[in-house]
Amino acid sequence: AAEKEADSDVIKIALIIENTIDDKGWCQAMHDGITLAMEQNPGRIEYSYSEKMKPVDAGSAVLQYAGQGYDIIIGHGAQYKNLITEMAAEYPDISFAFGTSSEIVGPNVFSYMPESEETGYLNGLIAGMLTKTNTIGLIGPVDGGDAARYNRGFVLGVKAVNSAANVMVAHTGSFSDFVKATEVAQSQIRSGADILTGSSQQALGGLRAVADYRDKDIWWVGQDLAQIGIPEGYKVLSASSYNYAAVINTLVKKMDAGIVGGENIPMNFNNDGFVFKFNEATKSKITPAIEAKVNEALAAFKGQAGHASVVNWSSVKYN
Amino acid sequence: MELTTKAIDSLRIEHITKRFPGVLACDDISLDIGKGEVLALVGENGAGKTTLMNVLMGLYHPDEGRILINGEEVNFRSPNDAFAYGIGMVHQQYMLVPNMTVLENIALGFKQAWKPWKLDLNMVRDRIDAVARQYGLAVDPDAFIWQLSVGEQQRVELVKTLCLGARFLILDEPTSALTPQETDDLIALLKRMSGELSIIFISHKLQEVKDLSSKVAILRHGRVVFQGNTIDHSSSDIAALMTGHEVVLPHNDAPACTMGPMLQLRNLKVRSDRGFLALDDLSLYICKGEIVGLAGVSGNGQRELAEAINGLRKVESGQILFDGKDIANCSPVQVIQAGMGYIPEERNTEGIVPSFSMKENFILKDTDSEKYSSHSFLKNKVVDVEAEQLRQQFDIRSPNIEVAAGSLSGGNIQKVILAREISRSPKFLIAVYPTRGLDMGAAEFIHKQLLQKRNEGVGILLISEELEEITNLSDQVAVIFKGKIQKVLPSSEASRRRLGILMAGVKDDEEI
Amino acid sequence: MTKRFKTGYRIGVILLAIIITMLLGAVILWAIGADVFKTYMVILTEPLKNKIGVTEVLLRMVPLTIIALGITVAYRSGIINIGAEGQMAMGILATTAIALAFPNLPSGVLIPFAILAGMVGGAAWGFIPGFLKAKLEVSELLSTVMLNYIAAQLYTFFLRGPMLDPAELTMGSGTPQSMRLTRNLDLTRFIPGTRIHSGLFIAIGLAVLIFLLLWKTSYGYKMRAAGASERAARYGGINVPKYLIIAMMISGGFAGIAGSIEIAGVHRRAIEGVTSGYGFSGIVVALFGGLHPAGILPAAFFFGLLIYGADMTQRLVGVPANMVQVLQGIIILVIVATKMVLANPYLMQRVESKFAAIAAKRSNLEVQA
Amino acid sequence: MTFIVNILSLGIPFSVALLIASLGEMFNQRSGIFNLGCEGMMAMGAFLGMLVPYTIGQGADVPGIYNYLGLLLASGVGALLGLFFGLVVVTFRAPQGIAGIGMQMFGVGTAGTLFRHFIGGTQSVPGINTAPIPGLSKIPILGTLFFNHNPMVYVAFLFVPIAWYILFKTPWGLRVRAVGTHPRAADSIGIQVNKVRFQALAVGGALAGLAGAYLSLCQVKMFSDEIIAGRGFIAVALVYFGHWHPVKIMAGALLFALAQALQLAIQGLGIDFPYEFLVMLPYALVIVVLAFSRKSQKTGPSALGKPFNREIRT
Ligand SMILES: Nc1ncnc2c1ncn2[C@@H]1O[C@H](COP(=O)(O)OP(=O)(O)OP(=O)(O)O)[C@@H](O)[C@H]1O
Ligand SMILES: Nc1ncnc2c1ncn2[C@@H]1O[C@H](COP(=O)(O)OP(=O)(O)OP(=O)(O)O)[C@@H](O)[C@H]1O
Ligand SMILES: [Mg+2]
Ligand SMILES: [Mg+2]
Repeated sequence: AAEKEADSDVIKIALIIENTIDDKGWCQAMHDGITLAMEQNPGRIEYSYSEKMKPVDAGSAVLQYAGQGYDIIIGHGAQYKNLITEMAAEYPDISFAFGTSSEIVGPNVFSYMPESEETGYLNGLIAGMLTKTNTIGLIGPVDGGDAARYNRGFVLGVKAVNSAANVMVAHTGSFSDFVKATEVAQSQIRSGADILTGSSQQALGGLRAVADYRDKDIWWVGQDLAQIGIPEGYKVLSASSYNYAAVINTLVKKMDAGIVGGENIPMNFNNDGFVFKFNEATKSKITPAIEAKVNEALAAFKGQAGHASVVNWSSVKYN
Repeated sequence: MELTTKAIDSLRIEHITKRFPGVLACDDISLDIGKGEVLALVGENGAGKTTLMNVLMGLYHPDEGRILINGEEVNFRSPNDAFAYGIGMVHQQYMLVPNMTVLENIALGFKQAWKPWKLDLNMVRDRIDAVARQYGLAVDPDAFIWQLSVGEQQRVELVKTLCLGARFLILDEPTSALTPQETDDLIALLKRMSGELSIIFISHKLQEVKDLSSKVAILRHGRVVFQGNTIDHSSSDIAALMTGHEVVLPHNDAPACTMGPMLQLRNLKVRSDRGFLALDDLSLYICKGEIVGLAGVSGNGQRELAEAINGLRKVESGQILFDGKDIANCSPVQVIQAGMGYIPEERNTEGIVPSFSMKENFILKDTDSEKYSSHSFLKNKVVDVEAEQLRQQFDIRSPNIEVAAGSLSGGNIQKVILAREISRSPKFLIAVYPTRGLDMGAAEFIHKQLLQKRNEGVGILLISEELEEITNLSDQVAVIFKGKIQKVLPSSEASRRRLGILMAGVKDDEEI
Repeated sequence: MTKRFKTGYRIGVILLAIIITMLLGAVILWAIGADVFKTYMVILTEPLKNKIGVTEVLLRMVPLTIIALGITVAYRSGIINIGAEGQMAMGILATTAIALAFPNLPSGVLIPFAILAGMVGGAAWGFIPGFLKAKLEVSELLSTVMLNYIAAQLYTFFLRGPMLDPAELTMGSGTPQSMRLTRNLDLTRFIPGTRIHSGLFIAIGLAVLIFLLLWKTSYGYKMRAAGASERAARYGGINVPKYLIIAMMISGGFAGIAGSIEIAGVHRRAIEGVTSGYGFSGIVVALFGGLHPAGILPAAFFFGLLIYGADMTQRLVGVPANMVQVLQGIIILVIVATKMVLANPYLMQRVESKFAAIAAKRSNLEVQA
Repeated sequence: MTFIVNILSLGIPFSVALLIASLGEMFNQRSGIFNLGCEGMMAMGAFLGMLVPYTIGQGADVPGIYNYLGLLLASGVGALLGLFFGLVVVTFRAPQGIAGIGMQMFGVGTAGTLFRHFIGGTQSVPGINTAPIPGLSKIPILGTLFFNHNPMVYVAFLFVPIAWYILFKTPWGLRVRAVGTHPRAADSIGIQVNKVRFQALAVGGALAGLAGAYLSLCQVKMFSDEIIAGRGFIAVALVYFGHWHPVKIMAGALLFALAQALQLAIQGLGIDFPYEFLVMLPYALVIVVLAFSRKSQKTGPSALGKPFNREIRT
């Protein structure tokens, strides 16, 4: 206990992720968020991560981190819910966090919940207004988790501005098989889709397929800001990102304030959990009308506390 | 087109020793063969004959000793080196790729036809033609190996060896699976060839050795125990030298049986793997305490007959009355339980489970019997005791009952099968080629066992190509031809000549 | 062959194998600039340094053992089961279904019932390739690979649909997973502070069971005979197709049990990724263990160690997570090769005679001198 | 009509990676080696294939050349991996199934490790683009179907008759078939069984590497360490589907890929039906077709999986 007192202003964070820290998707977002938070709070945070953690390995990693005096252990994915719940009971002195969920599973567990339907909705508006063929492609990995929320928000966005548009939804059945995502995109483009989107790391495959139509009027709206910066960025109209740094900063603040858990940290535009950007390089494609519509929605998200009046993701059924 | 330039005037093997882990297969062997000579190499199973020949072919590298050709030491690292000197071998187990044609099999070794981007099959075809004409050995180059009978495969092996330019032939038990006719033809052919070629000839059949060879060498336990000129020694001398005791193949001279029929086959129709009628309206009956020898050229339905009776092959029509009950299309286990014993043709792949220990093989058919199991649990102690007893009773040469059956020699494998089948006290026994490839001692033993069973009242259907075996053991001889029984005659009337004619498909009455 | 030579030969081969393993891994580790020696030390010793490490290894040993036992039954019966991943998934689904349907059954009833259900689920999935091979001659290598993918999709379908955790709909985002299953299903964690659970004893019990089945009963005899030589088995009156299907069902059933136990002992709910590649590692364990329960238990422990130890390296030595696979791959390749070299008397004899020749030459020289 | 044309014209490129890898595996298996490590070799091929254009190819005068160098490197290293596998299973006679799994882990892991170290996250390359055949690609329907593909697609389908010719019409093919069916016979006639097996493994490895590079350079022009995602195992399975015959293997690869294109098209129709059942369609279809085509596998290499040594009798 004396030791802990000595370095009390350093918070040791451990992250457990199913993919890698550079997967240009779900896991990278959290990793980037933590590293950004480290820059923002110099000297305050110590950080270690474990990649490619299957459920059973995640448990071992938690045990190991717990033994090494980590202060917060984050299981980045709802699949770690049970593990975190159990371990939190086992190690009441350590804080835990997991998401996506708003469930409170213990006094020393934070949960965080990206309300990704908001980002999907914005992209949906763009797609709905921009499509010429009235056919839009949506590449889903598995219909669950963060992707399910994003995708449904997207469908709502399209429908809000263009009831005639048809959103072709297809799932690859895998979060990481971007070869299949490419195949999905190719199939959708052949069937007339001219705006496509998709979520999780497999989505890159979709973008890659779109990028092959360099001189055609076929575009991508992305779920990750990183997509704007890559060579295929010339096909990306807009993207949003999670601002996990905000989550980490919140965690740090709460810890400082002696709150060790039992709270949910939602992520939305309202609390700056999301960032949305148009791609400057392709800005010419975005008409003022589109921009206005997007800004209107964005303002609504930011202004109101309850975004549910705008997007009720669970109302969307596509299969 | 001639492939080899040098003729082999003399070949000397000096002090060859070859060890395998735990086995001294060849022990300081020296032999020599001159031009135009035929050396017969005889010896019991496992004496080291095949090993020695494999050394000669460059397949094995000897641990000690050397080989001299025309007085010069040679060092063969692979069969290619042996081919280059014009040495060719027909192996004991045929070395033919079953799903390739004859042409392709020969092309495999015929390097002149290997153009960089094309296999010149026409060149191979011409070569086959030339050899076929020169030696009168006709083969169909486009037939697949699996379509050919054993005899035909044998011929292909010979043609292959000759096509590759062999001037010095090694034949490892070439006749063990041939019909009498084929054997006679082969021996005659080899005799003709021996004028221009040297030959090493391995056989367990001393008659052939006498007929063909000019010199004979006897191997025992990897050593040459005798060498001499063939003319100077009688068959029985050689047999005695080989086994260490006088070999007398037993004769069936018990009175004919009087008990009723045990197995009656009525109008059987059965198809072969390739779909044609292998048994075509076949009828035959065998009594209790009687041996009926089924003579015939292999491929005339023998295999299908044995399999059909034992429930391993579908019967299209007809009846198999076994002790009065129809067992046609019963499952193998039903046939076994009805009291049928079966010594199959394929001893290594069918008769035993090679990777199982000897004792496990003894209970192959009886794992559910009360003797060896209770409530599905095997009685391992009983199994051990029984197995040890069988091993001694049947004189199976193996260190213990735990050795894998597949590692035994052919003769001992056959004894394992025989021991199992006989100890199950069957009511009837089907024995297919029971002594093929076995040395005289082993054959003698098996014959004795069969006769003893007969005398105990067991009916036996003995399927064989060896006429001597058939006439020695049978009460009646049936001749099978193209899926039909050509004729059944008492063994006293079954002369070699008469059987040969019947087996060739000529009707008895036509002939006279 | 002298005993001294034999021992020396064995030690030599093993040393050589260790050096080769080190070198192969070193090439990759060197390329990415990691500490080779430390990496290996972590893998092989770190897990054994404390209670948690050892129990985590044992934790992995449980599914590895059970799956490897099943694979052994199939393999011995002449069918190669690479479908354990899928069978395990189906076992998990069945167990989950039971636990969801009867949450109030007492542990003593629910646990056997749920594990039995897992076995049935896996066996049903194993029946398909067994039947396809026995009756329709479809290679099990093809069907099991394909069925793994199909099972994975079925698995998400059920976890996303009928079995989805209600909390995921109200407070989550629909991540495919079931709710926390009833505590009555929990297997006891018998060492406080660790995750090791009573499934370990089930695994050991199953190993004994498989030993008895395969080597002490007539069923096992028939299955082994069918696997060792189909023709001979048929000749011996054994209904080969029947035993092939039974073997495949046992194999699938065991994978199903492994799945059930993982759920009841470790995860407490059905989530994605539970199978963790155990289906493939199980094959390695089975073959590595000589297709015999007595060998499988230590082999499973060793592979548990390997999997867990290699996983620790990313935290302790800082090599990327993929390095786990590299090292496992190398170790498997070298070990199987080494095993064969050690088991090859022909090679040993050749080496010995080489040595003898050298020795003879030397003594000759000495004599001349 | 366009629905069908779309499916067909997509199915063809989708089949290519599987086709190339399966043809490679076919050579392995025809020679008697069961290579479950195909997946690992593909992963290495995919990584190395994109590494060349990604590193030295960037900013070069003729970047296109580097793509082809990438393909070459991928095949070359694939061949080396094949030879390494040969060392383990041919020379040391290790059981092939287990060694194959080891190889798979080694290949996938090494590709991933090196990729993480030298490149970092998922990265794309310009890659090799579709090359419509002038004139022919303009033909309605047929043009889209057959003449508007990536150059490697044409090459892959050209491999089918070439593989057939090599296997059945050249001395080397004859040797490969012989050592895979009856190695003892081949040995007795002076063929160096293990040498031929090494050669076949090199060819198979090269094709597996090429198949991987096709994915990373032609199909998605991207790499991440999970790119192969089990396609190597499917390629192995397709060899069984195709009874070790190039044309039937092609049929299997096409069937699988067309089913994939079909299920995606159906998903796009927006029918209310759980997508999981559509995703599993190609896998199920392959099993069903094989189950109903009931053919005994007589043509198969009977020595498959059995190591050969003259002296050691097994
Ligand atoms: N490859 C081998 N490995 C181990 N031992 C072998 C091998 N080949 C032969 N042997 C052993 O060498 C001895 C001689 O075998 P060989 O095959 O030469 O006998 P053979 O005289 O040809 O017998 P047969 O008349 O039955 O054909 C046998 O005892 C056998 O156990
Ligand atoms: N794997 C093996 N290891 C050791 N010895 C073997 C092995 N396989 C066979 N043998 C031995 O090799 C010898 C010759 O084998 P082979 O198969 O030629 O038997 P055989 O007696 O000639 O049988 P057959 O007469 O049926 O051909 C046998 O004595 C046998 O013990
Ligand atoms: Mg022999
Ligand atoms: Mg013999």
